Amino acid sequence: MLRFILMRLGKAAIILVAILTLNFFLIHAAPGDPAAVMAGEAGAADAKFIAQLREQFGLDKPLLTQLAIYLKGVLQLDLGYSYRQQMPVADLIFSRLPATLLLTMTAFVISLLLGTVAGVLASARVGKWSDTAISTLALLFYATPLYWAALMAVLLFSVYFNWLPGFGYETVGANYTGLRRVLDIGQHLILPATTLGLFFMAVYMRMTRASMLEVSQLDFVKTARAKGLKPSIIQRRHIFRNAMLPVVTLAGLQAGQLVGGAVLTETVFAWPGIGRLMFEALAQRDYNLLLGVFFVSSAMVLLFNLITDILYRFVDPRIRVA
Amino acid sequence: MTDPVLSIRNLKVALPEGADRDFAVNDVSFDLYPGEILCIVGESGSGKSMSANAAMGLLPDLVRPVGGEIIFEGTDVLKLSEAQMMKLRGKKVAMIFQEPMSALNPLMRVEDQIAEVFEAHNLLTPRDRAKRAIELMTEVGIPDPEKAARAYPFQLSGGQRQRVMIAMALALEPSILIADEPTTALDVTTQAQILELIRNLQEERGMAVMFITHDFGVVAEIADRVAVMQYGKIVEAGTADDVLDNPQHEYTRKLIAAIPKLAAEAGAAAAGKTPILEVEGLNKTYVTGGSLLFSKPRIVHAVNNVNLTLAEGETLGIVGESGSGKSSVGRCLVRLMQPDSGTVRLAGHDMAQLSGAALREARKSIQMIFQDPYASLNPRSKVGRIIAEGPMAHGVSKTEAYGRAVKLLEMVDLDALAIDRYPHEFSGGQRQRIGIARALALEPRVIIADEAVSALDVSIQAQVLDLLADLKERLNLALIFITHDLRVAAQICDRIAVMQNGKVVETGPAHAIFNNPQSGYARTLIEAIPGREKELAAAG
Amino acid sequence: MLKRLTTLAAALLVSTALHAEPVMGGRANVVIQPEPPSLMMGLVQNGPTQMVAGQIYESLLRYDEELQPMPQLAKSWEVSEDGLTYTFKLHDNVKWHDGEPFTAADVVFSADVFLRETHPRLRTSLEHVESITAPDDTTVVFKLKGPFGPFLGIFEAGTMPMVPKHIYEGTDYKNNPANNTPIGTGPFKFTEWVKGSHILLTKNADYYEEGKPYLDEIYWHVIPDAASRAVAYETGVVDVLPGGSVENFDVQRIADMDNTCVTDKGWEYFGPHSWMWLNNREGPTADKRFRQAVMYAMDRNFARDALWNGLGKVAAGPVSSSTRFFTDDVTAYDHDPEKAKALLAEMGYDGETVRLLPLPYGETWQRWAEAVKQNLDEVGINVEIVSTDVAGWNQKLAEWDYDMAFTYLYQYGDPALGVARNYISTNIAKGSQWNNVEGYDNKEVDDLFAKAAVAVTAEERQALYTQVQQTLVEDVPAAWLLELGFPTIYRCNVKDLVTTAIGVNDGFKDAYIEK
Amino acid sequence: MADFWNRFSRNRGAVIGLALLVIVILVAVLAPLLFPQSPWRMVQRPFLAPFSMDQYPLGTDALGRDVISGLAYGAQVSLLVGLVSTVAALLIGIPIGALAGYFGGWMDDALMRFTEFFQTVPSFALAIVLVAIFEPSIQSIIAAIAIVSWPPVARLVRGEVLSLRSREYVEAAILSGQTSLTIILRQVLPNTISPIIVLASLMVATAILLESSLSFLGLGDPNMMSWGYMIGAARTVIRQAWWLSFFPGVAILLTVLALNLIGEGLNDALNPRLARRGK
Repeated sequence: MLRFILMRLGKAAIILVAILTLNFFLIHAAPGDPAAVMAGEAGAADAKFIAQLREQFGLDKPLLTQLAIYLKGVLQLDLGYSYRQQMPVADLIFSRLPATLLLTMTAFVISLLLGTVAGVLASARVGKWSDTAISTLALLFYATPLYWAALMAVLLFSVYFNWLPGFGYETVGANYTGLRRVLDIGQHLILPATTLGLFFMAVYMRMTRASMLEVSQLDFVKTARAKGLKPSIIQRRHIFRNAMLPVVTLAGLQAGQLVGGAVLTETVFAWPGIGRLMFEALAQRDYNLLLGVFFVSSAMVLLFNLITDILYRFVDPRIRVA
Repeated sequence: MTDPVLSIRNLKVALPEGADRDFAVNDVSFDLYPGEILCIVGESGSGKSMSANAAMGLLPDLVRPVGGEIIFEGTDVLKLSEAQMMKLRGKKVAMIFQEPMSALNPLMRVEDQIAEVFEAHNLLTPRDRAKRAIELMTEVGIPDPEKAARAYPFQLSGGQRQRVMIAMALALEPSILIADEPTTALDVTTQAQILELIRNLQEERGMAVMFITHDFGVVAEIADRVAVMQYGKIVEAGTADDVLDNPQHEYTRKLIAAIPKLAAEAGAAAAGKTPILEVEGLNKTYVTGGSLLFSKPRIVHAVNNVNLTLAEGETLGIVGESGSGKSSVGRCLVRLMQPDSGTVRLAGHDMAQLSGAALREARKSIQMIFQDPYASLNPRSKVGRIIAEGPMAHGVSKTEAYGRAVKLLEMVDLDALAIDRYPHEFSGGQRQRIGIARALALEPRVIIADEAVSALDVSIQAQVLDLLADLKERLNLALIFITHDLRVAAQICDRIAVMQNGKVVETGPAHAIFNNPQSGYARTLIEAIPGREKELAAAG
Repeated sequence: MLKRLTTLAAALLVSTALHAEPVMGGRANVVIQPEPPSLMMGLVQNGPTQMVAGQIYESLLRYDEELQPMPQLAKSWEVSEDGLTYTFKLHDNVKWHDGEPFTAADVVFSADVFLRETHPRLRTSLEHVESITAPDDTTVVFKLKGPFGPFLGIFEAGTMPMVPKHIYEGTDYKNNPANNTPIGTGPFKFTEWVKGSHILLTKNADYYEEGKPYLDEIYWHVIPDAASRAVAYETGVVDVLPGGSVENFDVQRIADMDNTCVTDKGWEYFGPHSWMWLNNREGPTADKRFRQAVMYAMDRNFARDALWNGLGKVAAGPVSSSTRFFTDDVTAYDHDPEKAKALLAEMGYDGETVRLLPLPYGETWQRWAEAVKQNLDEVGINVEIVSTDVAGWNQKLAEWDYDMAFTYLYQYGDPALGVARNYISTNIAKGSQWNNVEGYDNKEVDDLFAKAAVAVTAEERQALYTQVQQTLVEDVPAAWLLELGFPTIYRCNVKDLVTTAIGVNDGFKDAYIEK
Repeated sequence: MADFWNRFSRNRGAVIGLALLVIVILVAVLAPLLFPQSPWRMVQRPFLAPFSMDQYPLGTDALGRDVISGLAYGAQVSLLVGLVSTVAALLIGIPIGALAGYFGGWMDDALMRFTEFFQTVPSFALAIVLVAIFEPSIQSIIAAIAIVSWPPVARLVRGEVLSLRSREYVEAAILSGQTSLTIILRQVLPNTISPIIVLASLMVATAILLESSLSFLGLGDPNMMSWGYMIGAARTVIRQAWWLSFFPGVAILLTVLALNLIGEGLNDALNPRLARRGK
C-alpha cells in the first residue's frame, strides 16, 4: 500500500511539474505586460517607469531563467510574489483555499449523497412514476448551465422569497462568533453548494441508476437470489456495493470539474475562494498568482484522484491484492 | 419407482416479442426422481436452461411461463408468491451455474457468501455459519479451507470457485440440485474432478440432480436418465444407456454421430515426407505488472523451449489445457507474437527473424483460422472484401481478387452471392467457412487453426472438421490444429504434441498418444475425457 | 426617462439639504472595489487605495467642489508675485498615528525624497521645482524653476501624500514592513485588514482638528461582485456605495429606495473624461472626415441615459467642464447620421472594417461599445469589436495596435496636468497608454499647450486653452464621449460625506451619521 | 438503417430530443429571415417587459435590443461552436487514441501521459486561460473547447482500439499483409464509430454549455450574439429584468437536453448490448 502511494505521488509530482511548465509558457505567450498594468495602476507611466518595474520584478530576465526561478521556488513551497496584490502568492491562495474547499466539499457531499440515494430509489422502482420523476429531474439538472441555475436560485430563493442569502461567505460586518457564525456560513453555503453540486448530482443519479440496473443483471445476483436471500439484502449487499465501483471512480474525476465549476459559482455568489481569485488574477495578468492557483487546483485534483484510487483499492479487493 | 420430487407438466415459457421463436420452452413435461441425475441435453438455444430456471423462479426479465405447471412437494411453484419462493430457494432447491467467476460476488469473501445461505433462512448464529462454511468447503475438497474461506473469488482457481458454488448449494441439504452447464468453462481435468464430486455428493445425500449440458461426453459420464431438447421441445427421453446406445430420434442420432470419436486411426506415417515447418528452441516470456522503479514484475514462461516439425500435408495437433501455452506457440509461428528466442523455419525462411515487407511476404505461406466466428470477421466489411483484402494487399488487382473470392466461397460450400453480404447475416458455422476462405485466399502452405471449432455446436463442428480435412487433401496443406478438445484432436490429427506449462511434454502419432500415452500428464488428460470409459466399453 | 431623471434630481437635492449639528460616534459601512493592492499611498495610488488610504494619509491642501484650495496640514499659504515661491504654514500640533510629531522635515522628505522616487505622476510635476526647504518645523517653501500654472493643484492627498520620515528614511521603501500597517496623519487609523473580506479603520483620537472626525470607525467591505455589492446595500449591510461600486444599471433601482441619496459630485478634481482613441496614423481613422463622421454618428445622449442613468454630461471636447479653463465655444457634434453619411461619402470610405477595443472595466463599457458599434453600423461603418482583458487592452494601446479604443482618464483639475499629455506631439511614444496614443501631431497645438502651462495669469491661460480646444474639436484627434458622472450612493442619514473635489476619498473626515 | 431508426424511435425521449433539436436548427437557419434586423439593433426602449408588445414578444434588453431576435441568432452561435469544436476535438482525440491503442508500448505510454496531463488540469479553468490568452473570438473559443474536450475521445478510442486490436479479424488482417495504416483506417476505426457517435453527440451538448459559460464570464466573441453572453449581460440587471437571463437559459437547457436525449437514443440504437438483454 505504501509503495502504491509512493508510486502515485511520484507520478503526480511529474505531472505537476509538467503542468507548471506548460502553464508558465502558455501564460507568458499571452499579450499584455504585467509591468504596464502596474504602471497603469500608478496613474501615469512612462517607458522609463515601466522598465524600472520590469527590472524590479525580474520580468526582464530570459523566460527560461524566470521558469527556473519559479520551479525552484515551488519546490520550496514558495509560489512567488503577487506584484499586483503585493502579497506572497502562497499566502493569497491559502487564505482563499478554505472557502473553496468548504464550498467544493459541501457540493461534493451533497451531490454524492443525494445523487446516489435518488439513483438507488429510481433503480428500485424502474418504470414507476418515482423513477420517471427522478430520471427526468436528472436529465434536466444534467442540461442546466451551472451559472444559470445559480442565477435562478438567487432570483427565487434570495430575491423573491428572501429565504437565503444570495452572495458572500458570511453576513458581512455582523461579526458573529461561535455557533452563530457556523450557522451563518452554513446559510450562505446552501445556494452555492447546491447549484455547484447540481450537475454532478444528476450524473450520480444517472450513473447509480444505470449501474444498479446493470449489476442486477449479473450472475452473482442470480446466485444470491438462488440462495433465497431477501431482495433488500441482495440490493444492499450485492448490487449496491458493486454498483458503487464506477461511482467511486467518477467521484475522483468530479474533483477536477468542481474546481473548474467553482470559478462560475464563486463569481455568481461572490464566494471568496480561489476560483474567483483565479479569474481576478487572469484579468489582471498576475502571472505568478495565476500559476499558483493553477498549481494548487491541479494539485488538489491529483490529491483527489489519489484518494479515490486508495478508496477504490479499499472497496475493490481485486485491485487491493493484485 | 418412488414419486418424483419435481414434476414438470406441459410447461410453456414465452420469449419476448421479436425473438426468433415464440416459446423458449414449448409443452415440455418430465419428472425428476430422488437420487437420480437427469441430464437435459441440447445445443445452444434449445431452451434447455429455461425449464430449470423456471423451477427456481429465476427466469430472465421479459421471459415468463405462460402455461403448464411445475409440481414440487405437491404444489405448483409457478403459483407461489415471491416470498414463498424465497423459502424454497437454497433450502429445497439449489442451483449452480456455468461461469463460477461471475456467479460469485467479487467484493465478498468466500466464507461470507456461503454463510449468507444460512442467513437467508435465519439458521445458525453468525459464528456457527462461519464454522459450517469451512466444513462445507472441506467437504467439497477445497485445499486449505481456512485460508480459502478468507479469500475473494478472484484469488481462487476456476475449479475451486465451482467447488465453492457447490458448497453453497449443498449448505442446506436441498432435495434438488440444478446444475446449469457447471463444467463447460472448466478445463478437461478439472471438469472430470467436478463431475466426480457432483456424482459422489449426489450418491451420499440421495439428492435429485437436474444437470444441463450440451456435451454428450458429460452425459455419458454422469447421467442416469437423459432428456434431449431441440427448439424448446423434448425430442427424446430415456435412460442414459438407451439414449446413448440406441437413439431413436433422428436429431439425437445426428448429435451423437457428430461427436468426434476417440479412436484415432493409425494413419499414414508422416515420416519421410519433407518438413515444411521446423521450430527449434522457441521461447516466449510475459512480463506483467512491473514498473520502472516501484514493483517487481511477474514473469510467466508461456513458451518454454518448444521444438516442433510439420511435414508437408500433415496435420499436427497441439493440445493442452488453458494456460498451457498452446495458443502462444501458434501466435509465435505467424509472428502475431514476437518470440524471445528460437527459430521458425518456414520453407527456408526464418520467420522469427523477418520484419517489414519481408515478413508480410513470408506470411503469405502461413495463415490462420481463428476461434470466434463472431470476432474473426470485421462486422463492417462485406464478405467479398474480407476475403479479397489479403490478395489486394499483395498487389493483386481488385477484379482478380474478387474473382478468387467467389471461387473460394464455392470451395467452402457457400453461395457466391455471399460476397455482397455482411458477416452478421451468416450463422456461426458459415462464418467459420468464410474465415477458412480468407485463410486460403493467399494460397498458403501451412494453416494454423487455433481452436477453430471450439465455439461451434457439435453438429456444426463436425461439418467444419470435415471441410478442413477435405481441403487439406485437395490443396495439400499442412495443418497445425490447436485445441483443448482431445476428441477433436483425435479425429483430425496425424500427430499430436501435448503441452503443459509452456512445455511440450509429449509428441507422437495420434493413435500412439491416445492408446499409450507416455507422460503422466498426457495420461491424466486422456483419462479425463468425459464419456471415454463408456466409449471404450462400447468399443469393447 | 424623464421620470427617472426627476427622481434622481430629487435625490441630488436631498443630499445638499440643510446642515444640522453633527452627531458623534457610529460606524460607516462602505464598499471598496476592487480590493486595494496596498494601503501605502506613497507607493500605490490606484483608485481603491486612494479611497481607503485617503482617510489615513493627508497632504498639505484639500480642494472644494470649485477646485479652490482649502487648508489641510497647511493652515495657510502664500504665493509670491512672480509665481515662483510657494510658502506653506503647517499646523503645529499634528502627530503621526504612532505618536511621533509631524514636522516640515516630513514634508521635505515626502515630496523631495520619497515621492520623487515612487510617484510617477507627481515626479513629472516636481520637475518644475527647484528646491523644497523647511526653514522651521512648521514652514515649508517650494521654489520653482519657472512659472507653472497648475502648481497649487498638486497638494491633494493622492497626488502628494505625506509619509513619515522617521519610518522610511534610509530604508528600502517597497519592502519596508511598515507598508502593511500604514502610518499617516489623517482622521482615521489603520486597524485591521482581512484580505478578501474587509478593512477596518478607527478614529484617530489625537486628530489635530478639534472634534473631528465624528465617526468611530469605517468598515470597508470587499465584495468583488457588482450585483452582490448592490444586494449588500439593499440588505443594509453597507451604507455607502462609492462611485463605480455597482453597475450603472443598478443605480436607478437603488436610488429609488427609501432613505437613499445619490450624488455625482466629489469627482471634480479627477474630472473623469471618456473618449475613444482614434488611430490618426493609418486606416480610415487617419482621415479627419471619418473622425468627424464618427462624432456625428454616435448618439451620446442615448448612451448617457441608457448606460449612465442620465448622469454626467456629453463632452464638448478634450477638456472636462469641471476642469479649469473649459470652454463650450467649440463646434458641436450632435447625433446626425445623415451628416456622418455625407462625410463618409465625401471621403470615399470603402467599408474597410475598423477594430474597436472596448474598455475591459465591466458591463457598462461593454454595452457602450456595442451601442457605438451599432451607431456606426447604421451610418455604414463596419466595426469589429476586439475583446480583451485589461493587460491586452493596455498592450494594444501601447503598441498602437487598434483603430478605435474606449478609454477614460482623469484631468486633475488643470489642462496642463490631465489634458495636454494626450495631444502634444512630444508625447508620442510607444509603450505607454496614457500619452498621445492616437498619434495626433500638430505644432500649433504643441505651442499653445506649452505657453498655457507657464503663463502666469488665469486670463492668459484661459485665452490660450480656448484656442487649443477650438482647434482640437475641429480636428477630432479623439472621439470624446462623456464627462462621466460617477454616482456616490449612500443612506441619506450619512451627512457631509461628499464636500470636496475628491469626494469620498477624504470625505469621512467631515461625515457623520444622523440617528 | 430502418433497423436503426426503429431502435432509435423506440426511445421516446430521443424522439422528443430530435424534435427539439430540429426546431433549434430551423430557428438558427431561418434567423436572418425571421429577424432581418441585426440582433444588436436598439429597436425599442430598454427593459421592455415580455408579452407587452406583440412585435417584441420576449421584451428588450438593457439597450432596447430585441430578446427573441437575440435568441434566434444565439442558436447559430451555440450550434456552430458545439459542432465545430466537437469535430476539432475528434480530430485531435481519434488519432491520439488510435495510435496509443494500436501500437501500445512506449507510444501508448507517452500519449496517455500526455492525455492524462490534459485531464488533470481543471478543464474549465484551462479553457478560461486559453480563451483569455488567444483573446476571445469564435476561433479561440472553438480551439479552447476542443483542447479541453479531446481527452475523453482519446481514451474512448484507445480503449476501443485496444480491444479491437486483439480481435481476430484484425489479426487476420495483419496476417494477410495489410499495413498498419490500412488496418487502423479500414479494420479498426470503422468499428469504433458507434461509441464515438454517441460520445460526440454528448460532446456537442457539453461544448454548448462550455461556450455559454465562457460567454457568461465575458469571454465570448464580442461580435456574436450568444445565449451565454445574453445571460452574462443580464446578470447585473436580474432584479429588474428577470426575463433577460431566464429565456436564454431555457434555450440552452432545452438544446443541451435535446442533445443528451439524442445521445441516449443513439446509444440505444447503436449499442445493441441493452437491446440484447431481453434474450
